Amino acid sequence: MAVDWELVAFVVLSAVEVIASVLVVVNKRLVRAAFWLAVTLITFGGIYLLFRSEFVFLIQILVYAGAVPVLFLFGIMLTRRKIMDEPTSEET
Amino acid sequence: MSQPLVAPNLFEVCKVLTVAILELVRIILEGLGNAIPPLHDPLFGLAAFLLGTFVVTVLTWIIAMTVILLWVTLFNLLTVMWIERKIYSRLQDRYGIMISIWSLPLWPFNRGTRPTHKGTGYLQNVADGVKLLQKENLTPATADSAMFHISPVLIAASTLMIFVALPWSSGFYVARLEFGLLFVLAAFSLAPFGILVAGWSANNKYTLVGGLRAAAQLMSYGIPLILAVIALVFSTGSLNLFDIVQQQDRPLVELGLFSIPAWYIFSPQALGFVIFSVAIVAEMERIPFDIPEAEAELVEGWTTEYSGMRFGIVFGFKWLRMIAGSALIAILYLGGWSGPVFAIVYAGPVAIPIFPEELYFLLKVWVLCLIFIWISWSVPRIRIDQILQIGWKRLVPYSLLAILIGAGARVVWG
Amino acid sequence: MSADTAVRAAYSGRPVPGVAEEIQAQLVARFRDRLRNAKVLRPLLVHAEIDRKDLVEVCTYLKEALAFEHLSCISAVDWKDRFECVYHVTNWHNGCQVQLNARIPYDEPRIDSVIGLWHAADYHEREAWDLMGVVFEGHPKLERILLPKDFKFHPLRKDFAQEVDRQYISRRKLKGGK
Amino acid sequence: MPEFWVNMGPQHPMTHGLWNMRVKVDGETIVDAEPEIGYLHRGYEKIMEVREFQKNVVLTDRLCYVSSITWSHAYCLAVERMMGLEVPERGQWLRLISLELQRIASHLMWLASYGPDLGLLTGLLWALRERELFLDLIQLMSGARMNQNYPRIGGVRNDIPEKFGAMSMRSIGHFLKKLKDYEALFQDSKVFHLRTEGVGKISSKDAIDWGVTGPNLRACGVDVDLRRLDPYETYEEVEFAPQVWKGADGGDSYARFVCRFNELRESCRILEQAFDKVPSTGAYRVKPPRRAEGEGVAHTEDSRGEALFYVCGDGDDRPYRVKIRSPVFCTMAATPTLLRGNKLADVVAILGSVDVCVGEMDK
Repeated sequence: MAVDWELVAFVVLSAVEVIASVLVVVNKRLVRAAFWLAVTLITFGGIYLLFRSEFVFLIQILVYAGAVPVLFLFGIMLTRRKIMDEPTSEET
Repeated sequence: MSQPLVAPNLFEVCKVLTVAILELVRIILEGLGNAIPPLHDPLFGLAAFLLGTFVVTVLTWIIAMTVILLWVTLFNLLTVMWIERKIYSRLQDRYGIMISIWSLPLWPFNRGTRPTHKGTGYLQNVADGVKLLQKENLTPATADSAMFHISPVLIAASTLMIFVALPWSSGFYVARLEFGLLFVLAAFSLAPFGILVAGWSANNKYTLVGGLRAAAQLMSYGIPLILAVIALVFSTGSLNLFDIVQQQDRPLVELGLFSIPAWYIFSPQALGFVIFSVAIVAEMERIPFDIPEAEAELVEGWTTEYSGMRFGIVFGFKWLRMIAGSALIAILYLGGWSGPVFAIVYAGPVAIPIFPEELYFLLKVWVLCLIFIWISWSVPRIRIDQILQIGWKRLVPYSLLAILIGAGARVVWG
Repeated sequence: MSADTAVRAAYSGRPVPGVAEEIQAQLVARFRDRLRNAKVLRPLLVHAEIDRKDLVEVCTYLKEALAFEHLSCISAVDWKDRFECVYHVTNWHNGCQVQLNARIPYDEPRIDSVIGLWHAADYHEREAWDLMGVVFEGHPKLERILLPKDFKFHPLRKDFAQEVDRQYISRRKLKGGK
Repeated sequence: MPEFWVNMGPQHPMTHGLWNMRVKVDGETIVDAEPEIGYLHRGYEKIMEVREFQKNVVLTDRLCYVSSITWSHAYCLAVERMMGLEVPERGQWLRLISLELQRIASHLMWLASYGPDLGLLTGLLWALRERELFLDLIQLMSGARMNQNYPRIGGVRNDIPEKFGAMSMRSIGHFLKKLKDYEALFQDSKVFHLRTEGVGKISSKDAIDWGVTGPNLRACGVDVDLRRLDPYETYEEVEFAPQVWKGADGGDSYARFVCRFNELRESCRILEQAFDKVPSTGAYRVKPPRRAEGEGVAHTEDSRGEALFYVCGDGDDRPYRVKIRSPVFCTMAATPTLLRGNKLADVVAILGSVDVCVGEMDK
């Protein structure tokens, strides 16, 4: 019984990527959505690796892993969180 | 020139080890099978399966991974931490850590007069690790629990990923990648991701500000880092770390007994070396650039809310990043593991070098670590806006200049 | 920055002999009988008692005309029948210090704030209110500063019971003497 | 990102004690600040009303536990002025010596804590190492390293030991050599200049208006040193120069650092003269009256600024009212002015340079 490991890897990676990319859209928290976006992009890089394109894989990691924190920054800076709010008079 | 101790490579050495172990198992199984006739066939079958390609390969990989993990964490991490704690203690006019094997209660030779205060201190970090393991892992009530738990894993994984492509000698490596340099840089640049997740998920103002600082700093220093590497690639023409070391393993100038080696630091890449070193210190978050966890204003920055071994992981892996950064500088600019061969001992057919490549490489890495430690304990830390100014207004233009120099040198000397 | 350099040059850092008598004379000439008991206690220290409604006027004169720029301290004292707010104001040019005792009736502990003259009065007045219960009218934020915000008493008043440990009572007092 | 408040305290590495600096930041820039103090309020002014005059020295020692003698001395001076006592000359010289030793020890403690504020832990251990020298001298003189209970109303508690001058001069000579190391560590470091220059600026006018005193005021270029402006003890007889920032700007953290740092040298100079001039024999204490009436006020140059004691007596053997004016308490009112517009990381660089001592701030 010859298992085509590349096929298995491809299926797993694609499944993860599809689920993660759905989560990017569905998730209500912006920062979590950015996290899932990072997962999507990294699994995408994994699929490049399956196509024997190591260089594209590495560039994918290098560029997108650098780009996603920027998205994080915006996600944090543009959303209001509870700890940021002005303390009410009872809290102080 | 010099020979590696692990020859021809780690995988082959581990394979010899694996096969030896499995041969032992086979002898035992076959002996059992001969002794107990009903079990003869299944045991012989099992022995044949164990010595098949599949088991041998898998086991070899497991042993190789264990060896490299132990080498990186148990030996290098502990040693560098020990060097740091001893060195900065001496800088500050005190003895520093003391717990060593002499302090252990089970050490048989000095019972009754056990001098716990006279050791070298090598085991202090082990003791600290054991202490951290015993501590409770607290999760803040308002934290984003899943992200909070996943970020030490992300940090640890991305740091260990660096060592996949990072060779310790021409034989002691995990994988010989064609784009090894790019892989190392990609693994390096994954860290801000985990740090931001950690800072954001703890739901604490200190961690949040620390995470934002870390992201801003690591991103802006990643650019001069990569630009300096681009300048270097003009000279090397290759992204393979082995090729880069190979190119430096020749004399530049012969001076009788001695010779100046053709390291890239003695080439037009010297400017790139300075930029790369400064940027890599920022990537390691060491003291002139340690604002993400500036303990004076942000308590512990993005690691504030971690406790127990989770703190141990995010804290200890900073040293691993320092080792990785020093190793990268050593490979790219300081000739990697190349060095003069002085003597070789022959144990039968096996040649054992007295000064193997691993020793040269370790010495270079540790000396670089020492320099970083020295710097970080003798200067104050810089402010965030000044760090970004240095990064964007100084390092980026200079690294563009380094690219120009690299390209010019390529054109002139070919 | 040149203006600041000129400001700095005015400070010699050395005391001017006889300046206290001069300032006392100026104060007496300006305020006459509104200033009671004006005297020079020791070199460089002028003492005077005023009424609480004259406080801001005297202080303005001290600051504007006599260059008393530094408010050292505001101390509130509970004399059981009255309160007294003691203002120590210092002139950094010649080292002279003026001590103004402003009397306040016990049943109406109110006095005008001098925060308009010296910002330094901010914390001093908050502290005096916190510990002694003297209300400074015109202070923008008269809140508790040293004690918790929900504290109900003003502990430095003499009627705030202080448990006296036996060890701190003199032997003569235990026997019934003064 | 919206503006939000960050608590720097009460349990925070920056605070060197128990107080809370609340800063409102816009990203990293401070838009507002609000000190929150009183965590260490021990009600000293109330407790002192039930203890006899001399017994209060034990309390004033603990007002600032790194600068005990200067505080006890200010209290004793105020009480002496109320009683009309004159301290014998030898007692005055001994007081001066103890004050300057304490000032050096206190400034070294400040230097030690300013190092780690800026991420320079080495500075902490170096400064503490030299502080030991002066703590040893103080111990020789008074018998204790901390909370010495050394000044008495009417003099000092005990005489200095034999050869104390020679021993002190040896320590001071060693210390003056070590000061060069500190200069190399702090002032010669480019990063230190980056962190402190132009940070936490306050103009001389504002500083006087807010009641900032001591080295912090002298860093603004204002020549105010109460040791010379309102001389007490024998400060008139020694030559010394108050450390005033001479440059064009000033009033920033760097100027405060330099002024305080140079005061170490100046105190050594005062001590050298004091050991020459101290009379070898004579009384060092007079017996104070048991009861006193009236009011006494003394303001002295504490290591952090102007320390003022206002003591009232009603004819009893205890003070009727003691008012303590702490320089740090007054400087704290000016911290919002100092902090506004700076970066979050500058909070430590600024508050470290003004030298906060919570014990005397909260009383």
